[in-house]
Amino acid sequence: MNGIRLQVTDLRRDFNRRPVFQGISFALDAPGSLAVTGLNGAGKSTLIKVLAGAIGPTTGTVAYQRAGVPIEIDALRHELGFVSPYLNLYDEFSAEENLRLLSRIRSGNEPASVTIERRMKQVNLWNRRHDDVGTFSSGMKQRLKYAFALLHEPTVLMLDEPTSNLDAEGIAVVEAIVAEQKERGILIVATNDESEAAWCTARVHLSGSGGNKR
Amino acid sequence: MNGIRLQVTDLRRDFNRRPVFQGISFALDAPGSLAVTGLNGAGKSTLIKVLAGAIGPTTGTVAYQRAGVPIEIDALRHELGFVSPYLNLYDEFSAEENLRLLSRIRSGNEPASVTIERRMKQVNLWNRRHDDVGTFSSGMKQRLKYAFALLHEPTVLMLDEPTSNLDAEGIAVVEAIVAEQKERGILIVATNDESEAAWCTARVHLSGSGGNKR
Amino acid sequence: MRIVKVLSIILITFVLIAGIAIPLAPAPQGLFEFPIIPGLEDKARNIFYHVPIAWTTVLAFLVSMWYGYRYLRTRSIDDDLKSVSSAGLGFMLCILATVTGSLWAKFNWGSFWNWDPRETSIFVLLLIYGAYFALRSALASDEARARLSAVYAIIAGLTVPFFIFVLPRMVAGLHPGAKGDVDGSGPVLEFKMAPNMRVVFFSSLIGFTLFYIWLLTLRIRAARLEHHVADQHS
Amino acid sequence: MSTIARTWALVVKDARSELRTRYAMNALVMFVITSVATILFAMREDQASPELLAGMYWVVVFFSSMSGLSRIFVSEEEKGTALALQLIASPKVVYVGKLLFNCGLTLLLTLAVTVLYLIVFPGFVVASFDIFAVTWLLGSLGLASAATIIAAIIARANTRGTLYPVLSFPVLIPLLMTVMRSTIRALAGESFENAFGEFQVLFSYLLVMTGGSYLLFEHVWKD
Amino acid sequence: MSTIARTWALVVKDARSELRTRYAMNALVMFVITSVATILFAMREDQASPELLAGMYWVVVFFSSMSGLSRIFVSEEEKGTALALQLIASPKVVYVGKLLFNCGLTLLLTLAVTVLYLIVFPGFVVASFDIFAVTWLLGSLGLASAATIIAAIIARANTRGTLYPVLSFPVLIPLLMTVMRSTIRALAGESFENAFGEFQVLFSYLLVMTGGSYLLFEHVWKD
Ligand code: HEM
Ligand SMILES: Nc1ncnc2c1ncn2[C@@H]1O[C@H](COP(=O)(O)OP(=O)(O)OP(=O)(O)O)[C@@H](O)[C@H]1O
Ligand SMILES: Nc1ncnc2c1ncn2[C@@H]1O[C@H](COP(=O)(O)OP(=O)(O)OP(=O)(O)O)[C@@H](O)[C@H]1O
Ligand SMILES: [Mg+2]
Ligand SMILES: [Mg+2]
Repeated sequence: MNGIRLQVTDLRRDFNRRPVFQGISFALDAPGSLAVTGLNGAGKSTLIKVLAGAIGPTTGTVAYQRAGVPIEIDALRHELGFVSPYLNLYDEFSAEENLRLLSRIRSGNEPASVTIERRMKQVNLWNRRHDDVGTFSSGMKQRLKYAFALLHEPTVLMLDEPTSNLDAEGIAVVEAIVAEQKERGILIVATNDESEAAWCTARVHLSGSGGNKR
Repeated sequence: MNGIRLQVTDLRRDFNRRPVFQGISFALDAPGSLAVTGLNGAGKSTLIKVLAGAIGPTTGTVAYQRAGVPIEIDALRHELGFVSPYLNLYDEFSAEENLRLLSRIRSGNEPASVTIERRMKQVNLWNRRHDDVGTFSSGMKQRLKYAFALLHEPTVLMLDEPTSNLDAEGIAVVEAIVAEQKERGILIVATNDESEAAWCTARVHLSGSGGNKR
Repeated sequence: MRIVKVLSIILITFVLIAGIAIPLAPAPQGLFEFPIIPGLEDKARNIFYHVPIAWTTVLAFLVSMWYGYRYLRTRSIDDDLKSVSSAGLGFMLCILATVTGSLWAKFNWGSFWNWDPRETSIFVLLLIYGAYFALRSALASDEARARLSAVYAIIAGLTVPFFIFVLPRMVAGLHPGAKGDVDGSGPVLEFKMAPNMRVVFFSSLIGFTLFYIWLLTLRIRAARLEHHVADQHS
Repeated sequence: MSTIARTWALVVKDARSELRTRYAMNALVMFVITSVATILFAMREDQASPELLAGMYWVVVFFSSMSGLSRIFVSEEEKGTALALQLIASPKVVYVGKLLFNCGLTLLLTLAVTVLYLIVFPGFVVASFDIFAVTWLLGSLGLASAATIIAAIIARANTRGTLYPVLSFPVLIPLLMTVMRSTIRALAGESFENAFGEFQVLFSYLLVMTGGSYLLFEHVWKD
Repeated sequence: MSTIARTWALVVKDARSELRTRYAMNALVMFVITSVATILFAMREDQASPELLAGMYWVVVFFSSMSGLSRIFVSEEEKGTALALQLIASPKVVYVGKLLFNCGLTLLLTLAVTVLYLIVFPGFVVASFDIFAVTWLLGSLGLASAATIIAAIIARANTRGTLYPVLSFPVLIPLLMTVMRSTIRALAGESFENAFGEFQVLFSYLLVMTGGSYLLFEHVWKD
């Protein structure tokens, strides 16, 4: 079954020997959702990157398991979707090429064309699919990241500042995606916005020393 | 007096021989405010960059004048503040160094230390002023841009996606800035968010072909 | 345009035939014999091709530069089309001039390449064109491509006078008119040409120039159409 | 199987990115021409010795590769796409993919330089073809291997500049020295056996460099 | 007055950024050391002629410049700080500031190469110090001037690393040729007057290049 579980134990991450956060422990079962909140500089982005395995923790562990069996980091890549303003796709490729090439790197083969079409229509980029991403506006790039993150139907979806750059219609698309993901697997949202945090049932609040207050 | 006036006539900007927008004309007197709205990819950022003189229009003119006397582009730099997610400051300098160095490049001398202190406290970065901007979180960077944009008390303030990356406290700071600027000079806001657009009295809506719909 | 086309074809055909068919004679009689130029002999015929082509190359480059400059003033993308069309033709002519010159040099001066100042300058011109096209293809948006390549063409053009005026005076060369040329024979007009050779020579010059103009208009029209088509597809 | 397919997909991605509308090729070709022209230019009157030609040959390769090969990671970092790659591919896949791409690029590059040298320098006559071929192969691969890990390190390091010379210079010098010596042998027409010493050095260099990089890459790649 | 202060502030900013990251310096040092070492190695047995030494001197300078001098605009573009600079400074200030910085960097670079050459090559003896000093000054400034505008152009392009030498070499040839000739004169110990012709060329090159760039820069800098 889908029952993926994320178990975080006593997590800590330092930058320049100062902890950004420490002593973070929680467990999250699918279906389920978690909001990461805190002031600017509290460490939300750092935490979500550690959870995604993009950067390592200083101490502590992040473990994913399904029915008690741990999921290897290499297998996790097939289960994970990630969207954030600082995640960039390739400017020199068209939107569709980006999806195709990156899927091949992830899994060795391309997704079905219907899947690509469905996702690109979902984020309203189908008509611009042959244009280079470098010529996209900020909101169009953000939309494409959603298409990319959802292409392989991830069981774990992580969103950092999910609605930034998006217009009202884009936000509605994201809300639909969020609603679906919450039912289907794990959703983690790092946000500054209380209404976005309210999408989620659980919450980790990073109070720490609150970045800019230090 | 402060009576700066922005006059835009039949503005058009192309990318790859396709117009992003065309036939834009309006006038805006201080004190006054203008919202630029439209879907993702409609050309809001392009328009605001043209208004700021950072990129040239393909045809049409952007003219600033005070009491009927045109303001040269070189003089305009001293009157203009600009904040947006795609405007970057120097990662290798500390927050305070950035403000000092950039002010010197703009006007030949540094602002008074009290001015710097006031602005940095306003955006709540005073305690982090000696840290390199490269280590800042996205919200902290955005805050620093406000300090930078306001340092020389600009008569024209342009904000593209003003609250992106900011937490609730940061948004409150921005709202105070906006309220003050509207009384004092010209405020131009490009945004996807209806509530931000509502800050302004006038509005330019870019419907065009709507970027991602083309 | 029709006149240009017809005239250039007539002139070049005339030059091709006359330049190759007219026999050489030690003491030329009348219009239908060329004098023998000592040291050049039969190889002198290449002057009808090599030199006009080299001139047209320079012309094409100047035209390209001029339209680049115009683009910077008007920002009308049509000027960029003209500029790049002329540059493309110039590049082809430049290769032709180098090849004809190089072959000539092999049989006249003994090796394909000698770093004579003129050879150096045409080599530089080749490099400039190569760089120009490499730059263009490395720029993503049409406007940036037009702008930056225009600036580059002008900057590169600024160095060309050094090759034409300064370099030949400083470095001994093999071309006529170079420093240390015993006969001191200057530009091509005094280049030991009989009057009938001059007729062929100038026919060739005009012919190649018209040929260039004809091709240029063709290319510009083609480029316009291409972009028109591209516009409609998007 | 799937790992191979994924690695290959990465190579394809990089190759397509490089070849996109053929501008990378244009620039690289022009670069090689430019560097050879510069040398030609500096040595105009002299008839260069084989030692000098061999030296210059590898200097040109070294310079071109420095500007070309190091891009492979630096560009991911600059474009901010490294995060996407980290999320979708394992470090091993990334390393091997990038290495393969760099190997291909270097082989093409050295081939182009060789052809150009043969045309342009009358003194550059490959008398021992076998020595030259092996040197070309091992030298290019060794260079690619060293350049790949160095590129990865400089791309990740915060103080990119500081590490660059410190790392690449000592790492590449033994390779360059050996490869020059063996090219001189090839130009001098020595017999194949004479160059065995150099080949051994090149081969072990390649092995050590690639093996070490493979094991260490993960630490370089992940923050 | 204020314009001078502003321009100087830009130079200070770049210098401080350079001191902080040492990107250009390190790249320059590496290129210089590597190329001199390679030349040294390649010529071990030969006693190089003054012509060759003069040629190689400027080739080393040219190649080193590509990694250092082009950074000045490329780094603004890569860090995304070009927009901030566009908003606060006029194109003239930006151009002159960057030019001054590059001039300083090039003078340092050529100085370093000179010292290294004097130490390393016994055949490199500057007999006419006055010719050499003027050549050094005018040559460095001319190089910096050409490098600055080319750097501004390539900052907007995709394949910057390889494009810099490709674009700058043809533009620099008149400078390189002249500077090589006048260096040969300096090594040969000719009298100062003999090199007047070269100095004129160098001086007019510097004027033409700087003037042209100054006028055209705005088009490069502003989209
Ligand atoms: C690789 C070989 C050669 C190259 C690249 C070359 C290139 C050139 C160039 C670039 C020009 C100048 C055109 C202009 O400024 O408009 C030129 C002119 C000329 N070339 Fe050559 N050339 C070569 C060999 C020769 C040879 C072997 C001869 C005859 C012996 C020759 C005779 C001339 C003459 C007579 C002119 C016109 C000179 C003048 O306008 O003063 N060239 N060549
Ligand atoms: N450098 C460029 N080259 C080519 N096309 C561009 C470039 N910059 C923008 N465009 C195109 O111009 C259009 C408008 O872009 P712009 O960034 O102004 O949109 P926007 O209204 O700010 O959108 P968003 O709400 O997503 O920020 C888009 O269709 C985009 O593809
Ligand atoms: N690469 C880095 N080097 C040093 N310090 C860093 C680095 N990245 C982040 N930090 C520090 O870690 C803290 C948390 O940063 P992070 O980006 O995680 O904050 P955030 O909660 O996402 O803030 P925001 O709401 O502004 O996005 C900040 O104080 C920041 O200065
Ligand atoms: Mg964040
Ligand atoms: Mg925008």
